[in-house]
Amino acid sequence: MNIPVDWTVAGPATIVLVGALVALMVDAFYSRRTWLGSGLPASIATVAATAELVRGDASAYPFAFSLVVLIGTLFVVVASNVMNFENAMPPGEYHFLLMSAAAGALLMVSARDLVTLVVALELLSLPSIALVGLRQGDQRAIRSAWTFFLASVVSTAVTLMGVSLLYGVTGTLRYDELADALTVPDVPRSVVSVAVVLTVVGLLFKLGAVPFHLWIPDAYEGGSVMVAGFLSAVSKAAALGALLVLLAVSLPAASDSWQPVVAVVAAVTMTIGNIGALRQDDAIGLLAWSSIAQAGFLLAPAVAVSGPFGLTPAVQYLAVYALANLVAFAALAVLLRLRGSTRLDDLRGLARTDPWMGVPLVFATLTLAGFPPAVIGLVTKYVVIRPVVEDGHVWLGVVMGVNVMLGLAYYLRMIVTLCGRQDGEPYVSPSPPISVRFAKSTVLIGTAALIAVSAWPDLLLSHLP
Amino acid sequence: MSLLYPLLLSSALFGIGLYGVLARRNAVLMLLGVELMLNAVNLNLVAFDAWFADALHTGQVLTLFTIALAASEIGLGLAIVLALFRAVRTVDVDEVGR
Amino acid sequence: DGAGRRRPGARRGGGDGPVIAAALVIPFVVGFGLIVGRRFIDGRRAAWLGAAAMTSSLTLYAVSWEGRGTVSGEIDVPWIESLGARLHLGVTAVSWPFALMTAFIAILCCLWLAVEGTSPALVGLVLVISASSLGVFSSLDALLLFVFFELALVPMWFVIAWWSDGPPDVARRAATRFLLFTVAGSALLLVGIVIAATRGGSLELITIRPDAVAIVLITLGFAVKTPVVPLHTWLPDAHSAAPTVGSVLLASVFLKLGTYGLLVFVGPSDRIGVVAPWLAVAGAAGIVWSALACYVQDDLKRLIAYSSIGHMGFVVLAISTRSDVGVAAAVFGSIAHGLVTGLLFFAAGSMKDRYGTSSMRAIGRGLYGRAPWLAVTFVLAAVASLGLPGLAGFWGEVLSLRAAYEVGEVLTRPVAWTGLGLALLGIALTTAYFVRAIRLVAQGEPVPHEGDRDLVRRELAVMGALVVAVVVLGLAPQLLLDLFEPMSWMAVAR
Amino acid sequence: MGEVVDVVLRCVVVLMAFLTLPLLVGQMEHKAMAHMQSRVGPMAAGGFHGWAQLVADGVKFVQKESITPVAADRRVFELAPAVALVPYLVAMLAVPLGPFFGQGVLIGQDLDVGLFFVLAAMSVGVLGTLMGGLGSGNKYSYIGGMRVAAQLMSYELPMVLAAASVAMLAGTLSLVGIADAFEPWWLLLQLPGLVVFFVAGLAELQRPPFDAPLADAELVMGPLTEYGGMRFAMFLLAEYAGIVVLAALTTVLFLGGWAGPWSDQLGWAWTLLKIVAVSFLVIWARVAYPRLREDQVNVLAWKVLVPLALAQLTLTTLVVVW
Amino acid sequence: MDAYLEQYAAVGAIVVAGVLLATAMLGVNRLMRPQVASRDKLTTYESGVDPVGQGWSQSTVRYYVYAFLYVIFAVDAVFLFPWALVLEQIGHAAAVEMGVFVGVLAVGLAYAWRKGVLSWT
Repeated sequence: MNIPVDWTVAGPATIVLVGALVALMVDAFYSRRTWLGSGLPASIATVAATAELVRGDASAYPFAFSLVVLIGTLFVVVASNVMNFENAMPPGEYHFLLMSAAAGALLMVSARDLVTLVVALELLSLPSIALVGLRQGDQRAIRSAWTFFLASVVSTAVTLMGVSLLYGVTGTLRYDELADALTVPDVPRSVVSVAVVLTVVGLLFKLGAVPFHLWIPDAYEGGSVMVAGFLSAVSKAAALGALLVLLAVSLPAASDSWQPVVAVVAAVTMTIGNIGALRQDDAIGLLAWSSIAQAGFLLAPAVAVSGPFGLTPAVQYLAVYALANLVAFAALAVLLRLRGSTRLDDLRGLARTDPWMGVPLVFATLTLAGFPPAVIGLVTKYVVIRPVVEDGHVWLGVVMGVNVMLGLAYYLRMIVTLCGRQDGEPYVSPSPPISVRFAKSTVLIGTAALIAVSAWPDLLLSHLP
Repeated sequence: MSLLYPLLLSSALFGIGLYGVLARRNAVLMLLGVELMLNAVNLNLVAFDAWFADALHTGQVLTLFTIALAASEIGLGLAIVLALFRAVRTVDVDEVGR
Repeated sequence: DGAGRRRPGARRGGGDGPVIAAALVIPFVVGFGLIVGRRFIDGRRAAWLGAAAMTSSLTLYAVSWEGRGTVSGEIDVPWIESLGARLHLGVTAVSWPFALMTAFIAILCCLWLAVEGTSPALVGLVLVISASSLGVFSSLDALLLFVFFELALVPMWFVIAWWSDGPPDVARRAATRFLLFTVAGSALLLVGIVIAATRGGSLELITIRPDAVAIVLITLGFAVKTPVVPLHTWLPDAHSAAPTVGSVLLASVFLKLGTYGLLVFVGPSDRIGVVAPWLAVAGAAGIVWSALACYVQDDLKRLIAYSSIGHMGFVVLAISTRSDVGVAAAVFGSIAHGLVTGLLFFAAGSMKDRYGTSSMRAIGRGLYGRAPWLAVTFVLAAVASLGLPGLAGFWGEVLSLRAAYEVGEVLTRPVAWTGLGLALLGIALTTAYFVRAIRLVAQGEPVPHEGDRDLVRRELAVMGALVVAVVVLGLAPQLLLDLFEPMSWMAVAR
Repeated sequence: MGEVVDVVLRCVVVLMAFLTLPLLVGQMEHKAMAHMQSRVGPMAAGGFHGWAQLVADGVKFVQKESITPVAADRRVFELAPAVALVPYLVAMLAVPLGPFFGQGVLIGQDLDVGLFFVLAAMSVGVLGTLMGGLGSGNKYSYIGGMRVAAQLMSYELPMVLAAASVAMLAGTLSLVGIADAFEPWWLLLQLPGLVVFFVAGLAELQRPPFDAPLADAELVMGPLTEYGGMRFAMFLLAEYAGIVVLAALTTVLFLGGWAGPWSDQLGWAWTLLKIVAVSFLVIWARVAYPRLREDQVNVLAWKVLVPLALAQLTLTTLVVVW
Repeated sequence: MDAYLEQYAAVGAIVVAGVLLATAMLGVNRLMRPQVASRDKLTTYESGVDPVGQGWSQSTVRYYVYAFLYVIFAVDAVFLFPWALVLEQIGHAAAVEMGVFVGVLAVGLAYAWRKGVLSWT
């Protein structure tokens, strides 16, 4: 008996996992506990995995999602150097968990059966939870981790219940066979509906969609900033990828049971996220709530996933969102390190006093808001509204429009604060360590990429599937 | 054997577990609730597997994975509870919260 | 589909190269340069530089004109191929006057700022705002238009919030309210454009086909900007809080973004019937309502702001008729309002510079005696605004009334004539409040004030240019109307 | 009807074995330990070398008063001895004795996952001690209970790993299948596994030198402190039954079960002989080694046995694949 | 399926037998034992002195660490058995895969060891 291994799919994830183990071992046996020691293998593994991914011939959508995951992970790994010399953060565990979660994310978007999906979901979730609570002796982090944990395991259990019911209805867990089995006329529709909705729940949770969103602000603010960045970009990318592939490949026959759910969840998610963000005074809290709202935008094109545009709009939106969010979080991580605060009031006038951090932050925020001159943000908003409208969900399109507006309200507030005149001299750490430069460089590279795709959107749009 | 009984039992277990997670305020009991939910899933899977007489035993395979997942979840959960307990000296979630 | 995108009968613009692109790029580059390099240049020089940039832009627009039946200075290159969006620039008979007026006003704003102590950044912002507005008027692609439309907003926030001559927190609140209202509108606009583009299969402005939902969204989006009553509440505060150039740009240019948008998106649409009655009634109601509001105003800048709402009411009423006359009326009304209100705000700004306030009571009576040229300019602007024949304001109003009288293609007679009646009532009320304003400020026994000082050369130049423009347009309306007579843009477009 | 009789008969046989073999081992412990310590051990009961000593003990236990302390968690406390005892009986069901005069394999019930079944049953048995420790409401018991738990958890893994190694070699989880597949050279190949399994089994049974949970010098009697009379007797019986099951399992897994001359006829005797030999080893270990400290107990598991078991697993894998 | 279940009929029977056995032992005890009530007998044994406080207390975290390791490792060992059965059929690929699996476990153990988790502190 010979069981083939699809290395196109498994290759990158394996490399990332090896990187995780090497990082752990380096940390254990290389006694000088520097952040770089375990970070280096992690970065190398990520780069190697990216190379492997590009070399291989993965199909278009998993490729795109994997690329977002890998680049996001690399970004986080490099920017995390800002936590160097922070005694409460053990570097070995940090990188190990980060890479494990990344491997989970990679597997999740390439999953072709529900077993892999569930395992990958957990491989992503559990290290993420640990990452949030990793900062030793930090009560808030631990509490956040607990909230996150509880929400996560419950949603996983619900998903598993859904999966088991799907199995019960169809007798298979493979996506393609599932799709065929669901087209058989005599499958019990009511059970299928319940099963599908339950299955989707776990992914919606990872995505941070309402009503599974409450862990997000907690986890983002409780954990360290780059962990929040990871959750907001990589974790979301994986969840979205998995969800869309699942809906598009295996559940189109059951679309009448998930489509209304997804549409309503998307609408409610963006609205609640935006309303929550309006009340935030801390930049991280603001981004946390805004990322809930963004999850709604990511989710919305899923209603038309069987349409002519397929997964493309979501992929494109995701890529831009992830990059912008990572830039923003990395910049905030640096600022938190240098100034000890990310409250909006404390960041006032940043674009003037420290343009190398302020301008990227402004540009990233503009991108998230979809506001020129960050044309790419606007264009991707257009890109996600289009399939929704074309598929006939005009009401959802209008809700999206209203939410673009709501989002602008607080994004612009942040921008205006950043560009404003600062009232006093901010506290700035007198001698920023060299490791901060890594994070700064990622911020600048990310911003350069954002500006490039803003100037020439086709650079991104025509290269993503 | 009828498929109905294991399914009923499984639903009941799942419901009890969910109730436990949502209604209990003791962290350890919440973890127990999660365990119940996962085992309800296992029961479901095994029942379906037997019912289909699935040659590949997909259901059993997933059950194995679920067991492992449950273990790692509980491991992580207990670790968090322990850290929580060290920090605030209680496992009552209400007291821990805010 | 390249064939469908081209307008039937349109001739490719003459090969004079990327004139319009240059006309946009120059002010953008200079503007951003001034903002970034604000430490390296003094304000007066910056203002002259800005004026030069805008003059070159105006010149380029002027020379790019190739006749009314075609798209002038057209550039059409792929931009975002996956969306079918193109960098499609060019001016038509409708947009060319708007562009010229914008560039003209921008030059005057720069000149106005050519004083000691001006912030180069303010000049830069003025340039960016103007260039963005020019971009809106020059875009033939809906998405490109939207990008320019949004681009102008944040700079305007800064102009109002930071360079206000009033209390900073009031200014900031007014600026924020302005921003929120407008982005709210533009968000709806975006969805409208998406729907329209999806249904029409193209983002080309000429072929875009909004359906009923889209037309409502798009109308709402532009109605906020125009503003149409009852979406106008951001306007008086923003105008009165803004510095003089800010008020001028807001009134002369920003409001035109709204009317222009209604003209090109809503006007030609065959679904205009969905919104036309509402627009007509709201426009007409705005005329009356703003006139009543003006009558109780003491603050000169607020008064001018409210009067703008009234003028925009005429324009909206004209657009809602969807007739050839209506289009001409709307364009003329917009241009005239830009010039006249610009003049009014410059005059009010002069007074505020002198007396530190725009309260009419505080300025005091008898300005004829204290600062005769200023008083004359103000009065001229006021009578132009109330629509005195022979000045620019007259033609826009009278054409609107005619359009409403002729009912047009989509309105019913009761609606159109209700609008007509309200507009006539509004004209009477407008006359009343402007007469009151003139009496309060210009006439009466002079009470000397330490700030009394007649117009300086700079003010004289700026206002003089506007006075000339107002008089010329008033005496020779065919300069503008010839663009539409006998062949209207409506006919061109379809 | 015949099936029912068959099942009942098997159960009766297993029950008989369960009630006699542990006594045998117990008696052997009394005597062997005594002689190793230069004593003679029980001599009076029953006459010949005190052969009826354990029967007499049983009779004594039956007549003793049963006391449940007020502080105890009553139900847990009273149920614990049964939980400790029954699983070993269940485990014995699946343990094969071997061919019985050419009549096929003598076994309670051949299960296709027999190995799994027995290991699982044994783990449940430890639970009884744990319940006793935690349910007594006694500080000594509690500490002992915690030690039981730690010990159970630490040694379960190497034990399972070592067993997995054998299962892999044999390609089956059926105990009969494993014993059938035995080849003599496995003795050498599986030697580390054998050691790991045996040591881990000792620890699971909390037999000396792994009796830190009971350590009478520090914890009185650990989890059993509060027990007396019949319930204490049940714990004792469970312990010796555990020795039997462990010895049987070691025999079947690692020592070839009934492998030996004339195994078709006398296989059962070979198995019994090996079981007795292994049981003797268990007793010998008690006499020969001092008690391990609690930290040593756990360190031994994680730092010696688990790596050893993993190495054994790797070795076996290589052998199986090549 | 029924043939499969039949195997376990004996298991069920033996469990019942076990329960009966335990009941019988305790029942005989109940019939034959004396009952002499005394308050002192019912107190907790604490080396002859009056018991202090409760029998429940917090135990050290040391135990927890082992519990933790156990849960992780032992449940993963579940996978070993199905794998062990089919190893010969599948051959090298299975060996490599399990090598990876056990390797990860070994790395985890090595890490825990190196970080001093396994030392009794």
